[in-house]
Amino acid sequence: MALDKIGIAKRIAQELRNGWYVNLGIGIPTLVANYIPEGIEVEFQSENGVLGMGPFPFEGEEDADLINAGKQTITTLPGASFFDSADSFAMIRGQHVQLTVLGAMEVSQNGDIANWKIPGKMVKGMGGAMDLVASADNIIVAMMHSNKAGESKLLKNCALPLTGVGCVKKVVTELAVLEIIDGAFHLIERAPGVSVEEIVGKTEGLLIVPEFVPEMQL
Amino acid sequence: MALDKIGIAKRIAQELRNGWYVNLGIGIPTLVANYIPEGIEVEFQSENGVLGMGPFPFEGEEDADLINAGKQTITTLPGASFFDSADSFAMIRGQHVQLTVLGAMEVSQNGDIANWKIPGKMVKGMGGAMDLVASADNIIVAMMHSNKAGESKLLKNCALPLTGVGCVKKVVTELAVLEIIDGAFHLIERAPGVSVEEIVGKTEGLLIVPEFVPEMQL
Amino acid sequence: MNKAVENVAVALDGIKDGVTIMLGGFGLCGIPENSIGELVKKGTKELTCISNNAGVDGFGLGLLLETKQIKKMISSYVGENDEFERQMLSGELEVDLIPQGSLAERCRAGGAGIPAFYTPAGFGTEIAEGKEVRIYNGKPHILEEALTADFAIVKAWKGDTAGNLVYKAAARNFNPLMAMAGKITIAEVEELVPAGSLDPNQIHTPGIFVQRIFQGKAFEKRIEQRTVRKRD
Amino acid sequence: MNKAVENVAVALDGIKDGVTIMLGGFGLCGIPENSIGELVKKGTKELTCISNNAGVDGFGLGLLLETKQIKKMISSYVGENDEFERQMLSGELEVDLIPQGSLAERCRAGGAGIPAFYTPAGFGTEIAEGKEVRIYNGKPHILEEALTADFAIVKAWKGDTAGNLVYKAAARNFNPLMAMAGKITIAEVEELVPAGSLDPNQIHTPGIFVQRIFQGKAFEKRIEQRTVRKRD
Repeated sequence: MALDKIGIAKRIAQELRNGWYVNLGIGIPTLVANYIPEGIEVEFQSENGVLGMGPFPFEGEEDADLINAGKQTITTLPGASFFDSADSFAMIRGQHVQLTVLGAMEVSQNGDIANWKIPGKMVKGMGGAMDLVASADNIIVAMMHSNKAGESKLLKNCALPLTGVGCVKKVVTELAVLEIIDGAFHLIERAPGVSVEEIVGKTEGLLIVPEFVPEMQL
Repeated sequence: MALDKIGIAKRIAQELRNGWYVNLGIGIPTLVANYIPEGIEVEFQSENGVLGMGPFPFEGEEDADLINAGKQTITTLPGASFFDSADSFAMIRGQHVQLTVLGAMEVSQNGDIANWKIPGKMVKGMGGAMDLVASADNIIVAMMHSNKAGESKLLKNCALPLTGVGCVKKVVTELAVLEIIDGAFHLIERAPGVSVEEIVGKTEGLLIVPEFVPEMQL
Repeated sequence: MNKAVENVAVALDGIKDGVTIMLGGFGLCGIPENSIGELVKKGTKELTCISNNAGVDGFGLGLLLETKQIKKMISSYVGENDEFERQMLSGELEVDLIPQGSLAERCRAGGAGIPAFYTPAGFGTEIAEGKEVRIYNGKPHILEEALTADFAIVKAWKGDTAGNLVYKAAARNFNPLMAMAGKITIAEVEELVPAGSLDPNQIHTPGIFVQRIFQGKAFEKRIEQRTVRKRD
Repeated sequence: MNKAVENVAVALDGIKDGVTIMLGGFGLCGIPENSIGELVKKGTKELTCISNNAGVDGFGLGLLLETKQIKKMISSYVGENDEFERQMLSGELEVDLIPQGSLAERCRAGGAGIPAFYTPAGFGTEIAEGKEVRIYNGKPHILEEALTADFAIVKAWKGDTAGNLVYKAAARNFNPLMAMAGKITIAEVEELVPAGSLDPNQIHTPGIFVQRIFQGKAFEKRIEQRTVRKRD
């Protein structure tokens, strides 16, 4: 059965390693913070200038001056710090953040990503995404395998304007975990009960399928 | 009579304007702070990371963590702030400091300055001087008219390795105030009792002397 | 040096049609509300605004969009504003979108006398079109130039009469960088105190970067995404 | 994330002959005294040290010069040290002198992923030899590249176990910039407190830049130029 958003978040949370600083994008990536594996300590960076983000505040305790990059009210944990946007992107560009998780509209088989613009239709802007994908060594994309029209989002080449080139290392969808190596998607795991055939059918880009594809352990 | 160091400092202090941020180099320039004209409010920046420097501390109140760029113990005035060296030179390079006063070994008629190195003999380093002279719009050099060997320090061309090119606007020596305009020293004022002939004799670079050269008012 | 002015009207003196203004804030957090209100009142037109976001419909820079006082926006993310999208897609509004980190660094560079720098952000995208590319550490970087503005308007939590500013939590964001980059920098603060009241060790923006400072009359501090959890 | 280590010996683990080390401080103000002492004890050789100054005879980096552990110094001003001058003029010591503002900015750039930037400092001097020149705003600028180091050793006033640092007064200087630029950054602090004890709004170096932190055993804090005035 295909995963829901929480399933995707749970699977990505398994990628966290002790001591990492992690930047989570808006949407599914934000949910990853709720499923940190036991014994793993990480700290979350929000590019608007917060390190050490905690959970949402209790009702009535929201502070308009304390938000994350998704403009949501948040709290901080002991050891947190605030800083300006230049220092924040110094952390990101300077590769002090070990993992970036973000959403995408399209990912190509060589790791290109498009997630900021649909010409003539939707132009929200790239925000911090271009800095994040150009800088991070370790980028995981969390997204649905297909768009609302049913078309694959894992492509030979991105059709939409790019956010970054050759930067995505891993993609986690409702169907599969895929690694991008040498210009191809490599199928690493499939969602419980999802067939390899379904994944093959919904992946437009070059997909390398090993003999045995284990199911995700969630 | 030629000025002493205090005289030079007093004359330079007359150049201060209300509301200016000022960086004073080591030596004579430091003395300028003691002779701020009545009614003029300025704030002193020290490139090691202090804005709002005050007088030296009272005996017994020295703080090893509170020094100026000359490594002297200092105090701060109300409204002071501390910052790192990058922010400090952001202030300097970004032209937020309105006046820089510094010493020199040589100044040329086109405003070149040399003050950091005597090849094979003395290599202390440039410290912040190269940033200061390359950035400031308004640079006054405070120095003796001649070196210890009796040679003019106001030259056609600097012989020593340069600190900056075409940047000095004004020179105040024990004998005179000179402006540098279009590749020549212009004699603006002479020290009380000092003759124009003495200044001419001790200036190697091109010197423009107007018909009337007023005495400094100290 | 006393930089305190009486009110927002005096603080914004000299802001004329056609000028470029940087405005601090991220989303609606840390934006100079009082100054934006005054700009609406003044009716200053043909503005070029440099701000990470463009407010929302009915608040923040959204107010200046409604009155069509903005000719051009330079931002990184503008997705929260229908009127903005309408004006942009119809061509009424010029828009220059810049990666957020490059926007921050370009403002800092403008204030720091660094005219240009290399960054990896945007390489291979339409942002890099026409920009110089150079390889450093085996990775392509593009050359980005500094940004400055005729006026920078920032919002701080506390400020003193010498212009020193302290921001609160995530309301810091772009404010310190834009304060550096304005030819004239205007600070609106929640609390204005005499010089000497703030700890010199804990100043976020040294007064040298600020030309005028005033205490804002009222701060609504609207929350864009109120997210809470229930008590167990 | 607990980054606290027991003592200076553990903190300096892995510093081997031939590595490049950034050391914070301006003059003798804000230098990592305990770590310098430990480096002398370890006897690590062939070091390249990036530090604004080179200490004085008998204190600070002067100690490492006496024992000839330093192969190369990268500094802006080294005028307070006779042994330094002797080694430099005799050719025993390699020296790279860099304008102070460029040194600061190059460290920051190294930590911020900015591989190179333009600055006016040094144009027309021997510092500019071999460097690219470009005109911006009618003024020549030279291209300077980022600096990084295998280790950065910084000294702070207070620090917490998460690596957050607060500096005191003018002892801040190069410390925050070098903290950003070290592949491994080691912080020695006067007072180490539990995470959560410091105000998140008043952190000078966020913990993300620090890998190891320890409380120094003793700080002499020698004063280089004791200047005082008499009470009236």
